[in-house]
Amino acid sequence: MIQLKLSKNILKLIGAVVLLLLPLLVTNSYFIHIFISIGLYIILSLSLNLVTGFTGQLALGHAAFYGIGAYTSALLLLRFNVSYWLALVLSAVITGIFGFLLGLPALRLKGDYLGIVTLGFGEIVRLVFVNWYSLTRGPLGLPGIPAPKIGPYIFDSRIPFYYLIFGLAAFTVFFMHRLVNSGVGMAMITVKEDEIAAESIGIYPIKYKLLAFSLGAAFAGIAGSFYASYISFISPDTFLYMDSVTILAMVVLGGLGSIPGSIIGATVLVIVPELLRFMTNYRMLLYGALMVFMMIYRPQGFWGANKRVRNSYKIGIRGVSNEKDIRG
Amino acid sequence: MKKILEVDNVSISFGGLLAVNQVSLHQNKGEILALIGPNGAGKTTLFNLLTGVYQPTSGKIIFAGEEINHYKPHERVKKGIARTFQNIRLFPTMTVLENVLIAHPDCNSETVIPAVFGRKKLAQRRRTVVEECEEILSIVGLQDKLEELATNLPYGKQRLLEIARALATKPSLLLLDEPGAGMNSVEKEELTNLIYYISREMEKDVLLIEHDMKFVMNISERIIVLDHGEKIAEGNAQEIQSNPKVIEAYLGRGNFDDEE
Amino acid sequence: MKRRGKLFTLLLVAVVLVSLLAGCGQQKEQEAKTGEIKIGVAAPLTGASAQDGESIRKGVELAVEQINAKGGINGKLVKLEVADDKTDPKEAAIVANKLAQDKSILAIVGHFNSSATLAGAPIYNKEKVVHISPGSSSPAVTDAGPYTFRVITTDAFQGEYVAEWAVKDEGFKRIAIIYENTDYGKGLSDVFSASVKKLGAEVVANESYILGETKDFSTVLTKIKNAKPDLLFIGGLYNEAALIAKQAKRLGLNLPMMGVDALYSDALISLGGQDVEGLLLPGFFHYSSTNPVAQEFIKAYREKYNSDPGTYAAYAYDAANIIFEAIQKAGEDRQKIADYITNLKDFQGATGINTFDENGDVLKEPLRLIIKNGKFEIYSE
Amino acid sequence: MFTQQIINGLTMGSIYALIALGYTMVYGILRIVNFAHGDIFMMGTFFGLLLTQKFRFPFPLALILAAIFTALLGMLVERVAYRALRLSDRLVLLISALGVSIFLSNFAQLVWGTETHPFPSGLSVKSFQVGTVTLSNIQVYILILSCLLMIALHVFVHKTKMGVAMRATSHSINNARLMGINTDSIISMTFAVGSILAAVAGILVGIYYDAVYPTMGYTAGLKAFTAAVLGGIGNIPGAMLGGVVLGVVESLGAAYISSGYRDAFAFGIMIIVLIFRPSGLLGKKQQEKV
Repeated sequence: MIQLKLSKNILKLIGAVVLLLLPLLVTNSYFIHIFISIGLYIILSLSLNLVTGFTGQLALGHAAFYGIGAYTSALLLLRFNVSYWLALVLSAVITGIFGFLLGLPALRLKGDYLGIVTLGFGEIVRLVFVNWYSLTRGPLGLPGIPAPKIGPYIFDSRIPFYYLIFGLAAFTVFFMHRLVNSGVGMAMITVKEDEIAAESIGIYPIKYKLLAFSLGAAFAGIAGSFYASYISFISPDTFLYMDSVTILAMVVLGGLGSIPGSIIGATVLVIVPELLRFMTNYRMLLYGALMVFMMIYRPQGFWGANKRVRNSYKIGIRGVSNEKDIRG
Repeated sequence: MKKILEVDNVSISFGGLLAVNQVSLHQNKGEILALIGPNGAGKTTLFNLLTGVYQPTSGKIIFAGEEINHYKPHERVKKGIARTFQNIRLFPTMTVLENVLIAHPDCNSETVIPAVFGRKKLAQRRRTVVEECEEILSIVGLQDKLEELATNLPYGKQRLLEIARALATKPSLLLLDEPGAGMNSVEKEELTNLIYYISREMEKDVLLIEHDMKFVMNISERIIVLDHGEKIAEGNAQEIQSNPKVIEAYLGRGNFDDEE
Repeated sequence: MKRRGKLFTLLLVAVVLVSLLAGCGQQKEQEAKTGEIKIGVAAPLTGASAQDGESIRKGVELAVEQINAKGGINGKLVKLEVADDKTDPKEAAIVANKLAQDKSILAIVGHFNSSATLAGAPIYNKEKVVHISPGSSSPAVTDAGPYTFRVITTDAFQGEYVAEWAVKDEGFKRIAIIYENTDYGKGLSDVFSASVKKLGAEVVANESYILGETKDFSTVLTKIKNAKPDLLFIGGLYNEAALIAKQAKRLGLNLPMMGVDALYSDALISLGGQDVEGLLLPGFFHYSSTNPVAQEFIKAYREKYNSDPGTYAAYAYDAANIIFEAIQKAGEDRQKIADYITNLKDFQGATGINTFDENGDVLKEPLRLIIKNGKFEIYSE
Repeated sequence: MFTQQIINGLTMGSIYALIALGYTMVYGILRIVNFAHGDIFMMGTFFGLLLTQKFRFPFPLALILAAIFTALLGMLVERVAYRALRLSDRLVLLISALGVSIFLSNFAQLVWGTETHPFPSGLSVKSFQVGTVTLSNIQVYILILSCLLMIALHVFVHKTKMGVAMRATSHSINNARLMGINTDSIISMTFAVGSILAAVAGILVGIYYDAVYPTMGYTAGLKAFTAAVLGGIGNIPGAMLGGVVLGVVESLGAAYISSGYRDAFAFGIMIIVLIFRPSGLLGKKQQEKV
């Protein structure tokens, strides 16, 4: 058992080293861009997974938070000249507040009704981006968003952005992993599974729904902030309903309520369309068919929640009850 | 004797139908109290009123000397009322241990920042929680099934797990909704011992709903009978068994120990 | 069962990674291949602007066919790498990276939507590769970078031009504007409305619609009808313009209409029919013009595709030919191509004479057109 | 102008209502949102176009044939993408439905191209003035035909054997099965009926705007779905009411407040209604059993 664990850790270590050295191994910036996109979507799918996969609230407007984060960050950088790092934090906070606000109707609604309300919210947010001309420049978008700086060093190529997204994604994975395996995360799962039973043991479902929406939104905001500075141009058509759907598809294809699932889902759904690129016209056709196929033959996703490491509370306690730990 | 729980003239109606009508009752400290009555008598509705799932149309519910009508369900748990459900409501994708852990106040009161970034102190606290929960599970006899998924347990064991989960919230009053339903006689025997243990050794007050008259008569110190939402009788086992109103209420609908 | 699931997942991930690495390898192979010249086309082949993307592809493919029929450039055949940006700026960034990174691609025709061009431009400029947009008319593209060019005039230019025509030459006084709420429509209508006001006419209604979301203009047209204008200016594309014209007639709104060269398409007439008769617009190429390149282009296009070319096909055709000339004259080198195009003067294309200013914007003089008897005709007062 | 805007809204609203019926019927029976319904609507329109333009069928025949083809398509979609997933998590179904939606819209693009096609119906458009209001004959046809179809649907659901079986199935699939109803074929039938309505709505839209294009299902589907939820999803009169309310609110909002926010009014009214009436205008409140 110890051997198994050891080899697992070695694998993880090798993986981390490869990922860290990747920009040195792959010089083609198209591939670096793909890896950066994967990192971005890992953050987005994990943040949605917290809301939908763990807390059980169907949300079809996640791209709106992504957009709010991007616009907040871009406007702070362009209008107020704040440092990128401050903009990153502030956009997470502000997007989190919007998540809280959207969470409020969620308290009264369930399932598909909640889904359509979040979808409507997403559309309204986009229309505000389009129509609030004095703030967002409407459909013209915001060009020339400055790149991050560390002291005198300016992020002038994809490589520093790669390390930035690597750090952000790693932080998100760490955060989500610790959170969902903590008492907070388990409480969220109880809200998903049975609200009345959750109440009967002293859990206030409303609190956890709002928490999930706020945190989910805040992380989407981080992704948005990164995107704005990375591409240096944003416009309302970057944050569409279809993008919310793509993120949801990553979560479901990967496996609801599973962190490795979201990571795999994001990776696969970024890479597959690229692999299909040579088929120009048939690409999206095949993509749609694959989605149906996947759901029929593997509805639990690549890495379903049934693979969730049991007895998660003990993970927080290193070395305790190991003799009873049958995770192996 | 000190009254731990008082129900004062409580009524609730659903769409004009009185499900509970002007019911008053109380529970004494240290007592095992049973609530019986034919199907649709309003027993579970009364539980839902006590735990705050429903709000009474009129009347007061007083727990430990305080009116609790305005408290939400989760707040009443913090006050010390815990329950089980007639139709078992465990968290099916969680393990046995997790089901109990998450009911523990030190676990479900965690907040985000310490939960994510906490180190030694958090670990220490969690260790204590796990130990306590394992202890509770050994009281109900599930100490060997910690890693089993809740849904994979046999029916009787699921009922025991629900009791363990309720105990983990550290209640002073435990409401058990048909704890013996679906159990065989051996399991019921064990259940009786468990309830005695909870009452005597753990010093918790127990209020239970049960259909099995033998079981009820055996375990409870006092019995309250509901019919059509109204309280029709109250007393010890002998008093109840000889009460003509009770006999009529049951005979009106069939057998005395008709469980369905 | 569980094991199988894990295996499945691992297998899948492995396949994906291997194919990605295979992709890496393939890329290198392509770089090594010589004997052909590669240029990229980045256009929206799916999504809201798919129809224009298709036009662009056809325009470029025609140019390639023609040059290859003449033996290619310096004896090498031209090969196209077509990429779909899905009318999505995020996708545009991916496509831009892919094309810019493939060093065998010497220059790119693209993108169409200004938002896509603006998302792609930083990447092309970082990689120092020329891209010529056949359709991004937003003023913001002006500052996109030294490697960003376009063969379409800016919205600012056309907006002012049409405003002068409408107010000074035609004498319209009460003008209603309907525009699509995109970078293109918004930019255009802003310039147009400002110029109209400067020239002393009144803007009595200024309404927007969202591209791709509605084909029902009855609400805004009712509003416009209420404002009693004497001219309707359409700041949109041909599909919507045709529907606007139709629905306006249906609401009893009989007005002269004007638009910009983006409306120049067969589809406007086939969709709008009787209801677009009399519509005035500037255009940069026309079959009856004396421009021989335009004549030849229209003829060849009809032969190849059995339909009349639209504006964007023509722009794309010109963009491709400019790139071909640059390669021919300056050599197969990205930087040399950029230098050549920067200094390009008076390139005779299907859409007129192209000269780039210091920002890579094109300068050219439009024709005045009218729709008459189901055809675009040269307009004369 | 007010009356004119109401008429504009009603025309649009009745089309939303026709499409919304498809969402609501499927939801009523299977409790799933058929996200591909908007694309089925689009396919119906293309079938109509194909039959009138390519094969030169007379219009009424083309309408009926297109409705039949669309019904078959709807049944096929149910068979392939939903049947196996009936018991799965709803999100799994949702993704499958989205997959179908992506597939169909790209399929249409491949077959019929990306361009907007005119829809030559042979009907000549006539506008006439009633007081301050301008009405076109097509608007009148749309209003009349939608009303007729909704009445027909009502009669079908309440008066025919098949309709009664449908309602029984929507109450409880298991009970219906125990009563000897072939629920699989009832579900197929529900998809067929929903698709027929969508095809008719599509062809009406095609004629009204004289335009057909592959992405037309997306917005129409979204709005119709909103209408269904607004009215109380699963509730047939609710879908009709929702469609009409949505059309009118959208039209008035765009006219009197801002045309740029047109869709925001549609979604805004829906969010507000749902917050105060969580099961929609006509939906029944469901008490969770404890």
